[in-house]
Amino acid sequence: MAENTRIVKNATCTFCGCVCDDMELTVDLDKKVITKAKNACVLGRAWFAEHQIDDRPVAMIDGKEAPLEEAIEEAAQVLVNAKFPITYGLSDTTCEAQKQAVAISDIIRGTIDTTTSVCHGPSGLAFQDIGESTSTLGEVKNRADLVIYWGGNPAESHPRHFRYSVTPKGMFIPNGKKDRTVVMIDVRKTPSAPVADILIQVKPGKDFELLWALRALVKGRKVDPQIQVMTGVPLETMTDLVERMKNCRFGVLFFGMGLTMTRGRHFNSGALLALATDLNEFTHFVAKPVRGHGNVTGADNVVSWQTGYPFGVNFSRGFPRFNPGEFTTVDTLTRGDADAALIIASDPASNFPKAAIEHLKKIPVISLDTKETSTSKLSHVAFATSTYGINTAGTVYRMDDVPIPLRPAFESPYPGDEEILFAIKKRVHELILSKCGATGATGEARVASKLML
Amino acid sequence: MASTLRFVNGRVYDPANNIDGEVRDICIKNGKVVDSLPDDTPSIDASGMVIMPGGVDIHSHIAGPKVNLARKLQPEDHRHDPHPGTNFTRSGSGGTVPSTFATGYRYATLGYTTVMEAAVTPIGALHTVEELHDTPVIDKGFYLLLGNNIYLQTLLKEGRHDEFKQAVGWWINKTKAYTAKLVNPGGDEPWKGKRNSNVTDIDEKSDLLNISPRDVIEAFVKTVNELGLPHPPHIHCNNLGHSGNYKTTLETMKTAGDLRMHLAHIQFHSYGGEPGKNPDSKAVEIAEYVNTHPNITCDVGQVMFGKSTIMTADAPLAYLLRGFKKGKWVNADAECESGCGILPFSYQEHVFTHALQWAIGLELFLLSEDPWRIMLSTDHPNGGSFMSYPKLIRLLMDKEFRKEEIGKVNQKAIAKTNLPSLDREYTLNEIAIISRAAPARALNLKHKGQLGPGADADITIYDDQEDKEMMFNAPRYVIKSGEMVIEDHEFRNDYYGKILHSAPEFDEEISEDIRPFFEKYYSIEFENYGVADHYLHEHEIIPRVSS
Amino acid sequence: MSLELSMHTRPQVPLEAELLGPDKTLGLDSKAVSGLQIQHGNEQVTVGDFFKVKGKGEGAIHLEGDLARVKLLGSGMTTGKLHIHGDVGEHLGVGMSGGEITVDGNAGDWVGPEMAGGRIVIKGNAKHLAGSAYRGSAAGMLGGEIFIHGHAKNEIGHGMRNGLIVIGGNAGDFTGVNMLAGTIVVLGEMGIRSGAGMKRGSIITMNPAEMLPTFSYDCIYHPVYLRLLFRALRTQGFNISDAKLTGKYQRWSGDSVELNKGEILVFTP
Amino acid sequence: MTETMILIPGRSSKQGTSLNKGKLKEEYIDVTSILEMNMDDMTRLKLKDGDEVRISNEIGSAVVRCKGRKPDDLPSGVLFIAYGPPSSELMDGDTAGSGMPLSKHMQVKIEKVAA
Repeated sequence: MAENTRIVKNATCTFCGCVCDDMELTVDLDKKVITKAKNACVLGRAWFAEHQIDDRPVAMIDGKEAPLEEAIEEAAQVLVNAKFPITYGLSDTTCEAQKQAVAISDIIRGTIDTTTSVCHGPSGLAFQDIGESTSTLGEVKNRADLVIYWGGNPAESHPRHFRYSVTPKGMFIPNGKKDRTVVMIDVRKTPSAPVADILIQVKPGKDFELLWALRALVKGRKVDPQIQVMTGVPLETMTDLVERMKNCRFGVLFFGMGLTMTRGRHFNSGALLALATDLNEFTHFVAKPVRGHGNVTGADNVVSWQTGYPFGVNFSRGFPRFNPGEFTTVDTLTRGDADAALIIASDPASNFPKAAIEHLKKIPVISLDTKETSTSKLSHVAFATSTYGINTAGTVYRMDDVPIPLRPAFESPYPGDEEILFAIKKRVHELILSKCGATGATGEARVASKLML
Repeated sequence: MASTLRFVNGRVYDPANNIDGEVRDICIKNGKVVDSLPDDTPSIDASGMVIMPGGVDIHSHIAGPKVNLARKLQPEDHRHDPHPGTNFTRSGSGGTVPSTFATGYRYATLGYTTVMEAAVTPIGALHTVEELHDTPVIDKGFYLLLGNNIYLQTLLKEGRHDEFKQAVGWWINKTKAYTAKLVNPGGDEPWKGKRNSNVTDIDEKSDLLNISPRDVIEAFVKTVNELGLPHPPHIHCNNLGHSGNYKTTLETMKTAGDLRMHLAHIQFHSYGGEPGKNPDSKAVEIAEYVNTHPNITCDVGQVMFGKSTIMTADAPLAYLLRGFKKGKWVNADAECESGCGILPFSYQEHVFTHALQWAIGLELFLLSEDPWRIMLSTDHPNGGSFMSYPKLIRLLMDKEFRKEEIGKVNQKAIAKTNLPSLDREYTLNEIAIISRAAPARALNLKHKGQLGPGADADITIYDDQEDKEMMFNAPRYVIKSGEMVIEDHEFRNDYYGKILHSAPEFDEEISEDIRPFFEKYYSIEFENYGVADHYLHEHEIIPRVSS
Repeated sequence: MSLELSMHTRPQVPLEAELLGPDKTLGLDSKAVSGLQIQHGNEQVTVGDFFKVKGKGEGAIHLEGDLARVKLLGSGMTTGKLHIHGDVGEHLGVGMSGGEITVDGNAGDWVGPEMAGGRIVIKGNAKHLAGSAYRGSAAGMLGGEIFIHGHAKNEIGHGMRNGLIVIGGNAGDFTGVNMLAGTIVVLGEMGIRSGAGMKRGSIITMNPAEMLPTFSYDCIYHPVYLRLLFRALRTQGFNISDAKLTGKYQRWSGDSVELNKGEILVFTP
Repeated sequence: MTETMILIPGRSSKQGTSLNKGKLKEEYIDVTSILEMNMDDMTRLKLKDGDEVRISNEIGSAVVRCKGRKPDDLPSGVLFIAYGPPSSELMDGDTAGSGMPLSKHMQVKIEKVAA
């Protein structure tokens, strides 16, 4: 063991939406590296091991190293002079930083969107249509005797998800997995399949039809046996599943991007939420999207409480407006609407549709990221920031909306996202006030003190 | 920042100090009301104006997990009611569940400066604190949902009353809450564990723990009084909304003996009739009990016609309401702690039940003899938005207006009540009691709800107008902690109030009793639970009161 | 004389021009119209900054130029005529209750959302969510007519409560999803999942369609009202053959997860 | 020989771990350019593990290396790839008023790239 070692207990892994908070980190404070992450999964171990201090300039303008203050000034000028500036990302940062980002968008009358829009955004739309019967993960652990995963592969995307849903012993599930029935529904046999008692393989793109048929069966309607031709699932399999769903004591439907990203999008999620709602006529049934990146759920929450809407929010008119498909980032880029972009802790240049990436290359981009990415490479102003949960404290929300505080392991020479965004916010507010000629003590005196939020 | 302010020639309503419409000066220095200021202090002329302490809302739903779910759920409700920002205030959106910024600013535009969030799960306390920080102008606190807490109920079952008390103290401290809140005690377990059923009788024992709602209520009344929390247990009785529930309400009140108890939104608990059939009004019976029992305080939970949002820890009730229209509905179970139900709702004049609920609320206001113990609330946003308070005040103050409004609603419902025969009109002094002085007293907020020297300079100044709805809709000045937030009806300043909470003494040892339970049945780490001190920023601990 | 606006400067970012409608410009001269405020991104600008204005507001308004970035034209329109000689952006005729909008080119997403009356004619194609509800609302189009001569995409008539939508070309997925009542005619081909969640209302199509498992086949017949409807549509320039006018249609009823009182009629040659 | 198949980009744990090293690092680029394919399909198309194939649609095209999966695990006609630059190339920017591009379930043409 290195000499200058520190153990951090109850630390939180912010890699995926499980946000496991039982990490025990061994930190070599001299080398600034986490040498061991007890309890972490394969993804978590890589997350902790690989986030070391890179040697990159804290700020760059057009690819050249620049002083931090200069970069903040340049970023603020770009944002204030834009007519349709967009802010995007925010899933891999703290709620504290997310608040600053919403404030910036409000002040500059821009558009704010998070990675939700290309993750469980469609489930968010479905939620607004159907609602959702849901619970925290602890209730699943304590009560769920029927656990269904649909269109997701937690073994690879959320390796420790099963510790909430499949394996644990709970208050009313004294024998753990033995007391539960696990069903896996997917188009392919994924590495998650071995955990399942029942595996149902649905034809690609036919999830909606299968869900709809199940809803009909739950409601006691007839379904033509031809359904097998359409969905690849025999009617008997469906009726068996429906009986299990109606007769369990506490059922849960977890669903992934196999629903949200395929043809049907929000209607796929909506059909699943509606199925869970329908089942409450018979028993207690909940549903839950298996959310992705670390704090994407926090982004949803912060943007919602500050604006009233979860993502895809535009402030052009001086108040929030919500319209996915209009104010979401893939759309503002693909249509060529955006004339500047502030990208925080995400990398659209590497996973967005090609047309969106092409537009991103044409406009001034300001990026904040812990690593060099395709987005930071095409940025006009690029900030290097420290990593949340490893270097930076703050709050993150688990996929079931439970907030968890972070316990950083070691200090980074780089500032956190919150710090940089706060500086940008302060500066854009000053610039906006001088632009619209506002003077007087009230406004300006408040900038420093009370716009802290 | 103006550290001194003086208003002269205004008519002051400060019931806590027995000032009923006297013309006198109000002086403010460093955020507090003071006796006097040097003669050369500039004055603001408040002739023709009415000065009251800032409003105090004792029961509202403004922040936390369920509120945010309700916000996210209803873009259609926000869309038609945007809340634009200014150079120094943030923008937001309105509707029945406004964004945090809009909530704070809108309360301020009605002259309210203190608001209590009435139902927070312990696991959601941190989320609530985060939202409250983003709720401007007002001071705020929250009540902690403990009435269906499985650990606490297990202690009761085992007869470990001292541990029960220590654990309640632990939870209040751990989450920075104000007091304990009980919602449909005993109802969660059948909802979550017995196929969405519910408890229907205050003496019905649960299969699991062999305790009844009455056992839970009794334990909390005793414990909260012993702990000296500034506000007694805040109780949402069993059988909310059900015909015949007034009996449960009476039994609940009796359980208190002569100890302090606050009943939330009592209107929803004052129904006669047979379960499952149409209700009638038992406002007379409920008001009679409250009138004769000075240990009881309550807020009304008035229903106002129009759009509302049902959001409640009473999950079975929300599901029942969902059954009428089968529209969108949210259920959200919090592990070991609570249930929750949310749905958009609308109260309509022509609907029998809605009209009856509206009338019963008004009856309760008008039949209650002691305004210090019946407080103004709509159980925002359940009975309607807090934005409808000015209209409600006019209904109470103006019997001609009330008569007109009674004429517009379902007359069969009105026939089931005594409302048409009630001629009482609230005075400005009584309005000042039910909307500020009484809630501040019930909360033991000694520096609020009054304008004596040393009081917090949370002050609202209205133009005196004949139409009380107009008057209470748009105060001319609102001062928060001595800062002029609204001047001439316009925001002049942004301000962020503090979090008000309790810190009762308790035996730290109890955490070692809670820990094993927690580690077994919760899904987060014990050390990461609750609200750490650094999350509080500006806050004030409200001292213990002796019972 | 009507009001004529031609675009002289292309907007760099979306232009929101909800004031440009025949009713809101009624009685205004060209100078007054030029001075009307519209929104260019986050800036307030005037109509004159982007359009050359001729004529007077007398109930008809013509717009010319590349209007693909211009949103919210004809918002809340109650009367008069709005003619767009070219393409147009999103939210055309949102919530309109009367009058007529004609677009010679293509339209963006959300044509006539939550409209209550009047008529919108798109000679080219439209995109997604024509005649639909906005997110979170249960009710979309409340009345009036939307005629799209080209193709349209997903969620046509989402939550539609009343009125008529006719698509000359193909429709995307989820045509008439969650519709409460009203009529949708698709002369081309429909995508998948038509009528999902519909309570009442009619969807009529001329080509074979994939039915959801919650729709059941009733019969084959000739609904008399179709003849009347199609005759009227012919006068609107829709090409409907005699065979379709007088032919037989399969009737499917659904959606059985809802009221099951909706119908999908499929032309059967 | 060209065939039309359904491409399902998704997440894999290898992609997840390599992402932490950096998305511009070789390992990530490598992980995101391997196309999983039904073995029977591969045999039919005369492909073996490591062969380069071009996948394309009306939006764009990408060249990736293929790797066989048992027919039980991956049905015939379905392709799997970890999210990354190649999947972006094929993604349509039209979100159908939802904000979400169709990122899974894309119809693509697949053909062998001559060595």
